[in-house]
Amino acid sequence: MNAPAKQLDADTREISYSEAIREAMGLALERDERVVLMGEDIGVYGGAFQVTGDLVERFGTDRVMDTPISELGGAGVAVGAALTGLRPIFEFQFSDFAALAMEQIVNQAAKMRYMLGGEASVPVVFRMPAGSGTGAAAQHSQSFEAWFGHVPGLKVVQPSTPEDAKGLLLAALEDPDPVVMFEHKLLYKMKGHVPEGWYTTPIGKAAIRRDGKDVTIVASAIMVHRALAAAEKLAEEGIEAEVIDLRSVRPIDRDTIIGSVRKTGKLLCVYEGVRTLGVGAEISAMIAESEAFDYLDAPIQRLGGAEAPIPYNPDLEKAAVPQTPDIEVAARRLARREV
Amino acid sequence: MNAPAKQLDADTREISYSEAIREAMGLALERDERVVLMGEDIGVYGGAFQVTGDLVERFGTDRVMDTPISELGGAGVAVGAALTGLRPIFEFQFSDFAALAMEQIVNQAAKMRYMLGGEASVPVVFRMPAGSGTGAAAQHSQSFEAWFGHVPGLKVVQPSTPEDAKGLLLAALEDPDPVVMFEHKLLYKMKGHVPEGWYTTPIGKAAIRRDGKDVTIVASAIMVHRALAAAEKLAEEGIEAEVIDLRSVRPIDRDTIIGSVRKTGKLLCVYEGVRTLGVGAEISAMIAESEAFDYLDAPIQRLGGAEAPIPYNPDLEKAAVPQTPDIEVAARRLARREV
Amino acid sequence: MTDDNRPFAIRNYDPARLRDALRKMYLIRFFEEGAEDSYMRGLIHGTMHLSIGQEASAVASCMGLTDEDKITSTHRGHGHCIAKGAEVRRMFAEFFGKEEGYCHGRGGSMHIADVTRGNLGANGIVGGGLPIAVGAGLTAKRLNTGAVAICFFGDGANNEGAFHEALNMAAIWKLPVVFICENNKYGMSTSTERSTAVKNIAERAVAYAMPGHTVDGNDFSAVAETVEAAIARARAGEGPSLIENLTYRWRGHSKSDRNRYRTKQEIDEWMARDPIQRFRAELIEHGVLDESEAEKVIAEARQEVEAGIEFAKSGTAPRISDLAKYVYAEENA
Amino acid sequence: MTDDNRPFAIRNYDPARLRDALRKMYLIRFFEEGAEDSYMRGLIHGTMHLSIGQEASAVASCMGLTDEDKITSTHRGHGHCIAKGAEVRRMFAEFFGKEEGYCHGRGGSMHIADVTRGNLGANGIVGGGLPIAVGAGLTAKRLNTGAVAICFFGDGANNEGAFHEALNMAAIWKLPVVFICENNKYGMSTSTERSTAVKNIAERAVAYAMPGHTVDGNDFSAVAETVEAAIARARAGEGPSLIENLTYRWRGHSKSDRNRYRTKQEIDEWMARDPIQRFRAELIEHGVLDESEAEKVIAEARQEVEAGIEFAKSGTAPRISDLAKYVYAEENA
Ligand SMILES: Cc1ncc(C[n+]2csc(CCOP(=O)(O)OP(=O)(O)O)c2C)c(N)n1
Ligand SMILES: Cc1ncc(C[n+]2csc(CCOP(=O)(O)OP(=O)(O)O)c2C)c(N)n1
Ligand SMILES: [Mg+2]
Ligand SMILES: [Mg+2]
Repeated sequence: MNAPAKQLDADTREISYSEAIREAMGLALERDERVVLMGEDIGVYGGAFQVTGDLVERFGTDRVMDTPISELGGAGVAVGAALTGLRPIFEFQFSDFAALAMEQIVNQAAKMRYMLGGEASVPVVFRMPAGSGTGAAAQHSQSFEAWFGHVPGLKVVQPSTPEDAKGLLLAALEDPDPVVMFEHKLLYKMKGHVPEGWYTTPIGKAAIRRDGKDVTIVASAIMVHRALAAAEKLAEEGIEAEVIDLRSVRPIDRDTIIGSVRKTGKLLCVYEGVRTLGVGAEISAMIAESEAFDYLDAPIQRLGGAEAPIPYNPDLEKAAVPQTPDIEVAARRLARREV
Repeated sequence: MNAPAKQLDADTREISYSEAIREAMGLALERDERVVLMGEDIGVYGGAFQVTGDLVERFGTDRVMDTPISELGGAGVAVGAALTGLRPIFEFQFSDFAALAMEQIVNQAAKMRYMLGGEASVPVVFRMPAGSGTGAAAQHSQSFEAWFGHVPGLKVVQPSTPEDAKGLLLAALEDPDPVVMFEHKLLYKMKGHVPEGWYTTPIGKAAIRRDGKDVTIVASAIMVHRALAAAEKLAEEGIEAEVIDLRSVRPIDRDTIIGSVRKTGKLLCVYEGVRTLGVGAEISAMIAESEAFDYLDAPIQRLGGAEAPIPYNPDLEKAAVPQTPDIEVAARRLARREV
Repeated sequence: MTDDNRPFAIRNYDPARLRDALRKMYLIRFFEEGAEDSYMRGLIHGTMHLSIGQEASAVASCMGLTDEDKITSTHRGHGHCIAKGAEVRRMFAEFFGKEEGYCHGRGGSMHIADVTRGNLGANGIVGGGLPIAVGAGLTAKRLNTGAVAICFFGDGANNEGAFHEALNMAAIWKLPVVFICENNKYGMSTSTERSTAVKNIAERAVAYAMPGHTVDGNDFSAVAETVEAAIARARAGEGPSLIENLTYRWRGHSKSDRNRYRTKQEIDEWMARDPIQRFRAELIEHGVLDESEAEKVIAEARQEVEAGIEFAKSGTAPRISDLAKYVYAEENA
Repeated sequence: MTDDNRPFAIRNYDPARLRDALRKMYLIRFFEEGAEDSYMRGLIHGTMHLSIGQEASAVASCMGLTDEDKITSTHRGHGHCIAKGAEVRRMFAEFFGKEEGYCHGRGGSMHIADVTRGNLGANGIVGGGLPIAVGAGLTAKRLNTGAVAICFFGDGANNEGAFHEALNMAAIWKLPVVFICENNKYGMSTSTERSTAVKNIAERAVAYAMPGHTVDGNDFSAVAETVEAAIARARAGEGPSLIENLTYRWRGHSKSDRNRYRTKQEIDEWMARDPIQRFRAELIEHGVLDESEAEKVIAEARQEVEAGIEFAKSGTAPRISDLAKYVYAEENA
């Protein structure tokens, strides 16, 4: 993967995940006239989650375009624009609505370079606010990253910190191929240190967020934070969990995960998407067929979303996806080989 | 799962996979006036793959309805009809075009019962001609079963024989919930013994197609036949492969697979969909976290589709999905613990 | 009756039905105010989309329907639900996430439904209900039930591909569907002038060779008359119609709206055209009821809403162990 | 020139261009006959959709385009590809699955493209090219390139939601796009009477407040005149148009068609309206060329097709180890 190295000398400040994304888009709009933002209510409304915010005031409605409520067509316009020279960033208001645009993302954007034998390039970025926890029920709370991770031709990233949100979005923009970025709605307000200026976070590299020797927890998006909280609890009992932030669903950073499992011998995958055929299935399978298999001294475990649509009732909603105590219990049992 | 038992006393004849599906639809149209078939060119044309054939002549255009080329709307009409009392069977001309209808299948049909707290039922069947091998290139050759397998509220079946094609379609029709049936295009002309009359094949049960003690091969759709051919070759060398026909992607028949792995200690998953996040990922993960883990004496192996769109060139196309020799090689290496 | 100059509703409905229509309009208003208030107090979570200001469109459109007829509704669907005969207490219970709710607490505002009364449900997907309504029309036609389906959708939804596909199919198959676009000028923040190539959504009926009508959606009689005619047409086997009710939502799009896309003046102008006041005045003018009877209707509606909130508060929380109940029929029990 | 009664093409294009247009029409015809023949001989696999009978629509529509202008094409896209300037030998090489093909053997008939000449590609998804063309129009407008995009699609595609969404967006943003519906009466087996609520697809232009024109798609001049005007309009910043070229495919839908939905009589009638013969006669009538010159054009075209097949036969098969090449830019090399 062709992502440039991260510049480490930049100044950092504390800003939120959504501000970090906005900052990345602002830098891109400033630097490259080919960059346009498209999406529903990203202009004067500032985006359903206020991610685009004031960008329309800074760059005008020609660069920050409110689309009609036409997800398939809108995504397709972005694909056609990318194919012919623009660098569109297309925001789905909720990732659930990408179900309307799978044809353009999967049948067109992902395959265009290949079908045309390398003669075309579709440098488009699709931004996907995803995940549950907002009380918005079954059609506004899904986590579809596994669908896109199954599609060759796409890259799929899932930042868990403001720094990565900015760095991965800029990497996505520099990438000549279509990139789908999953943003967790509950992370938008989370603050963190973010370097100033233009930098990129390489697509396809996981990050070790916490070192540990007893059990490896691979988590994505908001689950990284829940895993870290669980790890703190476990540390009190002397169990040291290594927490890996997946960051990229396609490609998956095999080496980092294998390296960790070699050390710990135990793997727990934590993800919000539906458990069956979710991201953890791939991680588990990847490790089970790798050289790390010999180092495993307990069955690989998965904690994923329930086999149910996301319910409206808040207690049910919480129960439908892994929470910190669930991770704690699962990691403890695994570390103690009670599985 | 609530599927009635199979009737074994029926007479059987040799008919093709597509004839078996047509027979099932004909029986359903005869027996239940609520059954309607919908799809593009399923009437006078007989369907792109001649599956509906002469049904329009027998049942008329009110029961066998040509839809406009409107996959999203067409699927949605089927959902609305199912919700209000019909029993529609909706044919996508190619499963690739279901990418246009994910919203109705996944956001509506799959979730309706749940979102409405059990007060609604959407007994619709979506038929999906899928798979590569016809020279139709990237947009007409995909295997999306993993996408649907990831969606609670759906059931997903994938018959590999004429008998199951008929039995699973009738089971799908009797099911009060939405069922997605993947039909492999290369199987349509395959002949096999098919019982007469109405019978159902239970949804959610795998079938052991060949007994063996050395290695378990779980395969789906056309891969079942390739796996059986590979197993014959291996038998010549004294390697006895057990071949399991997955049949149902959601739910997956955990018990049958675990039972076999306990016996053989080795598991190879063979599927046509893209390897990453394909059906084999789930099977592998399911076994790796199950009690069968302790019986594994080699890493679980997967053979899936290449990480590329399906190419047009026929030799590349063949290379893009597992073929009999690939299965043979992989199973042999696994049986000999060379992995 | 042809030279009777009184409004359509007065001419066509008996006083009891007119009174009930007024009651339903108040019920919608008070229900939504009650829901809003409960939300502010933290009793309801998530989000909701209020239809305050659009009550005539919902109630008048449903005047010609029986429980056998179906409607599909939208994210802004409380009004449709009440118009189609739902009990507000079970709606509140739903909003409070309780088992007594219409969806047993699994759906909330965006999926409120009452299938037994023919309301197939609100929908979180803009345009999601359009093909579903066509499917309901198909069932009616195939099984000869004589039912019609009314499909509510917003001006924003008219730019979804589903709109095009649904209207075309309803037209070619002559299905008994009435498409009702509640044009409140905005899809979220985006005005129809910015989103839609035509001025009036009803102009698009031409593309489906069906009748198209633009009506004052705050005029109960105008809506009832136009929709009743379309229903009659549908029941007679003559196919679908597209009706556009021009109306306005007084509140923001949802709970997160900072209202930066409309002027106070515009909002005030529309608030002055309150459809409930107007209908009430009409009823009084034509002697259907008097001030004190109107006050009684109001009091009844208020009381029903208050009782509904109490009912919801004391409802049963779903058991966590029932998380996967209702995913499949097997798990319904 | 206003009282010049000669057909538009004769008036507006010099003889060299007219001759080239005729050459391209023959080239399409012979290319497709050659491809069909190669398919029958087992040299080409998969399926293909022949546009024989529709050549005027492809060539006349592209008369006003430069290499900077874009087109999006369809599954029935060989004609568009040749009209936009592609070499038939590289097209054959593609159909034969060879590295010398436009897509290096990865795409085949359904993805034939020539991006350097502005052909963004055929498309296996009906309606798939519609929003993509709008995207090309957006690029032209944003980067002020002066280019236009022509979007070819079939009558069947007009019922896809993508049609609706694409035309609406092109209209509201006044993008330089010309939508050309090649109405050959059928989408596969389904006639427009059975699939489409309006008689002529161009009637749907009203729903997007854009001009709509239905023209005889087998009349080169009529098509060229209408499309040139739409292109001029688009270049002038006045926005998109919808043009419907009425035409007919002589062959079945694809290789699997048993032709049970059309009568022999209908096919014969349309074969009598051969657009190539008609254009050729027009050129001769107006003295642009004579019979022997026309025969020379034919001979040239035939020769090019034969040479193309030979070129394709001797092309290079892709290496199996290159299976994943071209999935990502990193693997392009
Ligand atoms: C497919 C889809 N796209 C976007 C949204 C987000 N969204 C919810 S309501 C809404 C505006 C809808 O406008 P309109 O149809 O006019 O209905 P109104 O809210 O005005 O009643 C939007 C964009 C959604 N729920 N579904
Ligand atoms: C989304 C989608 N649906 C269905 C098909 C199958 N299909 C290919 S061509 C075709 C008919 C298209 O008709 P039309 O647009 O009129 O083009 P024509 O073939 O007549 O040139 C169909 C149904 C497809 N390729 N894509
Ligand atoms: Mg609106
Ligand atoms: Mg056609």
